[in-house]
Amino acid sequence: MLAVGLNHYLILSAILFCLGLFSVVTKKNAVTVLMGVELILNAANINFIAFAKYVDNDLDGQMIALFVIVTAAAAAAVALAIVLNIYQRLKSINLDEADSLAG
Amino acid sequence: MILPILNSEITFLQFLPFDLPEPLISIIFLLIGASIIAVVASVLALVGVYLERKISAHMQDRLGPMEVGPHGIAQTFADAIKLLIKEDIVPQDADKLLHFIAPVMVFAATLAAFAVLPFSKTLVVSDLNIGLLYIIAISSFVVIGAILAGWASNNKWSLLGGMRSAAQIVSFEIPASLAVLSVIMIVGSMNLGDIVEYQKGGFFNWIIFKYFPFNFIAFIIYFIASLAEVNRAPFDLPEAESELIAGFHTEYSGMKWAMFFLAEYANMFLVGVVASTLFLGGWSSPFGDFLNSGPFPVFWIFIKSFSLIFVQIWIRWTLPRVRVDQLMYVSWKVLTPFAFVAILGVGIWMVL
Amino acid sequence: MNITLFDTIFYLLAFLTLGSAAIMVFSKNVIYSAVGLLFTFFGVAGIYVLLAADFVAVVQVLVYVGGILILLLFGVMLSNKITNIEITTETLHFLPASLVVIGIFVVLYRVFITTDWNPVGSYNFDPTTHEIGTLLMTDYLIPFEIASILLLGALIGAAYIARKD
Amino acid sequence: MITNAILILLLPLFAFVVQIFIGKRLPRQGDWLPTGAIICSFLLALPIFFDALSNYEAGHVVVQQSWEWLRFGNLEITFGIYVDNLTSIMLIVVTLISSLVHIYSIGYMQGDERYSRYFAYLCLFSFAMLGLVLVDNFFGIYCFWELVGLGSYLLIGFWFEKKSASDASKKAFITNRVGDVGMFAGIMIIFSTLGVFGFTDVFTKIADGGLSGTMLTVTGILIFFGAIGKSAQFPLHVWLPDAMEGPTPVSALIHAATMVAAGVYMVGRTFVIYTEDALLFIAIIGTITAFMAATIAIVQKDIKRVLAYSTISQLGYMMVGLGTGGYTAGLFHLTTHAFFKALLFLGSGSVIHAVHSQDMDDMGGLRKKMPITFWTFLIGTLALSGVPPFSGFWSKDAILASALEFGMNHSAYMWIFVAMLLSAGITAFYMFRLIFMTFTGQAKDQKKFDHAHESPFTMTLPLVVLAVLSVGTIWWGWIEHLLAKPELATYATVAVGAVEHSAEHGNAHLAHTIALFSSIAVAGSGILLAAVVYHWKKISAEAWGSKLKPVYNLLWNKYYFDEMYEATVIRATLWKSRIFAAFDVKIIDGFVNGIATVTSKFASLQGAIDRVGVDGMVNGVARVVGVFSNRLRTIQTGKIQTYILMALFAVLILFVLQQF
Repeated sequence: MLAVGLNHYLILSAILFCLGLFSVVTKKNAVTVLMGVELILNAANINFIAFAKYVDNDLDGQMIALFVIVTAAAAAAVALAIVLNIYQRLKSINLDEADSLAG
Repeated sequence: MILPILNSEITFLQFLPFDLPEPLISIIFLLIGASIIAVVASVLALVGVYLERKISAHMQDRLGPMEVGPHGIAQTFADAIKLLIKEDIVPQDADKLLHFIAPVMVFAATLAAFAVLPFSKTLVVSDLNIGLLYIIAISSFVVIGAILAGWASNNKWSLLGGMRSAAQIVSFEIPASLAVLSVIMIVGSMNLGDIVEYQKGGFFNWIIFKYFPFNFIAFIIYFIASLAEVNRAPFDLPEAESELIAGFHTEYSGMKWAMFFLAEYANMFLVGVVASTLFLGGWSSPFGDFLNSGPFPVFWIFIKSFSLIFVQIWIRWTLPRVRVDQLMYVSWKVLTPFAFVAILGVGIWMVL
Repeated sequence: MNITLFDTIFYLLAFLTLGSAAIMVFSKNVIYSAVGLLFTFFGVAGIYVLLAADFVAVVQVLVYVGGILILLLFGVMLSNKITNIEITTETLHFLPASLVVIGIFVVLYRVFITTDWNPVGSYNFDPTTHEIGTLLMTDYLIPFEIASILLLGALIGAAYIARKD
Repeated sequence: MITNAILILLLPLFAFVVQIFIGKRLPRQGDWLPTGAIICSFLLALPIFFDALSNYEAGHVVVQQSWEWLRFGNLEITFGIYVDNLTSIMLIVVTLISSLVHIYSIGYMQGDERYSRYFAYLCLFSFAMLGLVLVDNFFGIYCFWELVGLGSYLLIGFWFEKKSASDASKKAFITNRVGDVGMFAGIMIIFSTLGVFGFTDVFTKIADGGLSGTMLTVTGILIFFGAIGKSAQFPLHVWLPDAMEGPTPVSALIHAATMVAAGVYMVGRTFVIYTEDALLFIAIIGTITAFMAATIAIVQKDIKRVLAYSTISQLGYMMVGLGTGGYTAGLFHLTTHAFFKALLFLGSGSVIHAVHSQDMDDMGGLRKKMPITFWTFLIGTLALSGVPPFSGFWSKDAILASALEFGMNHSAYMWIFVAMLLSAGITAFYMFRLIFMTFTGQAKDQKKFDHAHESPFTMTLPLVVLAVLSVGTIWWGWIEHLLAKPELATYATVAVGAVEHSAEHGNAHLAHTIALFSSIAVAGSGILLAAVVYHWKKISAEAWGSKLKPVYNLLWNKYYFDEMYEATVIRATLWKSRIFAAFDVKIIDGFVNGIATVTSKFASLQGAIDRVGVDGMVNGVARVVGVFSNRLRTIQTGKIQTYILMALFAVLILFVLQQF
């Protein structure tokens, strides 16, 4: 166990990122996929803020994180609206059933 | 900030005969603080329950609880004990884990918000510099708790109640936060202690009287919105017994139900304290320096917030419940625009 | 063993974050995933506090827990039969996905470990709120305005898309 | 003072915004709001004016302040207010006349169905004009310049149900645009070479030699193009007479006192950037305009058109004044002309209001019916004709003196003075022709005469005020101080070289004396001739008209300018398009058709080869592709997550390749 430094945060965020990625790729349920996206965004935010603290030494990273949060909120709202729309059409939100583009 | 507390020298556990590692000491310290909050909040909630019973009784020209203790004072404690030892019934098809977590979450969130309330200059658990934002943020846990409770009960009425509750609280958070913004603008800080300091020096320094009538409007908006946020009448749709039996806590009994119940009354007290801190001078005396030291700050904050609780109870036993569409109408088309007007008015006034 | 309080809290928070994230990812029940996500958000907020970003932490709780998570829960509940307690999700190509994701993690790990980030210490724990406010109204004014327009657009767009017609 | 200046600008804007949105619902349809706003602006302008008056050394700046407005990287555009002596006079002129026109309009426009809209437009126009006067840089002046154009467009086309009115508004707008293009180009030259917009910065940089020689001349002339459009100079004057389709108070405000004066003001404001050649160009344009418009005015029958051409002519005078170096004279004439021409327009409006006709053949003998209108109109006419001691005499005399001085120094350009003198005489003639035809003699249309009456108080009050101002209150003395030529030491000395050596030659005094007497003489003779022809009827106008038929026709048709534009610009465009169309039909289509015929022959030949040889091969290829694609399509699952996974896999490979 080392004293906590920049790398700890980076690895934490890497794990979080990979978990989110895994969720995005494997889950059939659209809402779960969205949750995975949120995990990825959180991982990115951790990186931003960690770099802001340890490398950049000012608040720019935090500002970016704030904007990411705001954008994520907007994205979540629109994405859920789309999910509801899909549900109205297909009576299901499983992404593998929304495959009318299949060749 | 949490960190300064953690980093500060914690010496009062040093007298223990055995040596504890430093992190453990801090954690013990935090746990002690948390339990104090829990006890205080529970007691206050019980007092609130007692008040509700007595006030409603007197409003309806009856006596209310009279048997246990003088004037029924110990009735609520007796009820609490009854609830604690009551059998805990969980529906067969319910999601056991979430059914358990939901009331805990609601109660914990309410308690967590207590951590930043200033009861006097020094009597505050964590003097967070963004205390106000913290309270707004932490109260969203209540929403999640309500949704989960409704869903985990596996009951239509519960789920409808939970979702109604969530929609209602989320909607009313907007006017409430906007109303609070004008105070933040005036004081220039989100620290509740700073906000009280700003209003020191008597009655006329209270923010509610500043930039009249804009802050008065903001206060009214905050008060109405907070009524809705704690699901009090006339906005108690999530637990409207004529439609949804008891809303999201229909399937709860015993200890878990008591948690919801206590959380509701603790929440009432919470919004009372916040409203009086933001607009009515908090723990500072209304008479300048007169009676403003020693135990009096605590006295004043309690007087102010219990007055607001009295008004809440009074409203509950006076007004009928609104419809769902009226509820949303009030939030989005009445309170929100007026809150913007108040912010704009205060802002322009400040610039001028 | 020389663990400071700071380190302890970091490891506790990391455990909370990653554990609940794992629950979120590997749970079959969507509602459990949501609860896992809730605690992940909370843990990440704690991490932000450790990184001296108190304001961002509170905003994280406010927006993610108070907004996005509730939206997600609504999304789950509105897109299923309301009486069905078993809202589950299946997984798709589990094995290739695990391999690719683990591969990506290994690469990221290598990058993080081998790069010299040249850290220059860390600033003190002054409250950041005031400074963030100043930055929002000066250097970041244009992004701020654009973000508000984006939010407005998302609000209207979401309401329009989700409407039954 | 800065507060005053800002309030002067913002009050009309505020009134406009309120009026355009809720004017109709206000009591009295809100006419009091713009009127009150503009009167307040006038009152606020007074202190600025007196400040300028009490410190009247040249180059005195009352207010100068600017704020950053826009910033794109290094490019910073400021927006500021600059008030010097010239501005203070313009402020008074604009706000005073605008106030009077507002008051007058309350009577004149009573009962119009878009009464409140009219006041909103009027107010918008006042705002734009005040902005134009107050702003401190070229960019701002261009913005307000366009805003003034918009205001005039809205007001000229105010009665847009009338086709002539909407046509006139479009004509005004488009004609102005032609000049504006030149002005814009000029401003862009300044900005691209000097990198600044502010007047003071530009002047200083030009004085330091940042822009000089031919380029500076070209720039000056280009900027002057803007003034040609706005101030209705030859050859873009055609819009102004047509603009008389707007309500008469509008004509008074826009086409007498303010908008058309904007061009003159702009030339005055940017005076120091004009080189000798540019100034000569201005003077020549001014001379042509002045003479041409004056001659056209002789034969017009429409009372407002006479005044319109007279306005064009007087604007030409101002340009001559500026162009020949008489900075003070030109701007002095701008001030006096604003008052008496507004007076004349409002008087004619009063007449039109009474008779319900603009044709002078319907009038006559109105003196007894409308005494106030007559006397005030007479004062305005005397001022315009240059009869001492009325204000127009002083200013016109100054311009003539300046032109004569210029002629004395450059004898090749003596004709400028002669032409100016002649037009002065013509001016006196046609103005008194107007007076005699309208107010004296017998009524020509008895029905209209019986109907005629004196106008209401709100209409006569402005007339009286303007008449008082036209008499002689504007003395040469202080105006000369206020409008002293820009300090040459601080600005470009090259720019005003032409002006400078007149003083050295010592011709000034002599020129003034000659100009004084000659102008009185021509004015007198013009009046006398008018009296002979139209009052005592000793000479028949009709007889002379038919005797000089070609000349008469030329003048009656305004030198065929509209026809000329029709024949050249418009016709040329249509003609060009027709040629292109013909070219397209005959040559290109023919060519294409020919190729098509040849091609179809070849095609049938190739078709045979194709079917047998090529198709076989192509189908073979297609079949192979089909087989492969049937295998490959299984990748295309339609599941987005599969795609993401593949993409991630690719990313991973790239990462690995890069790392190891």
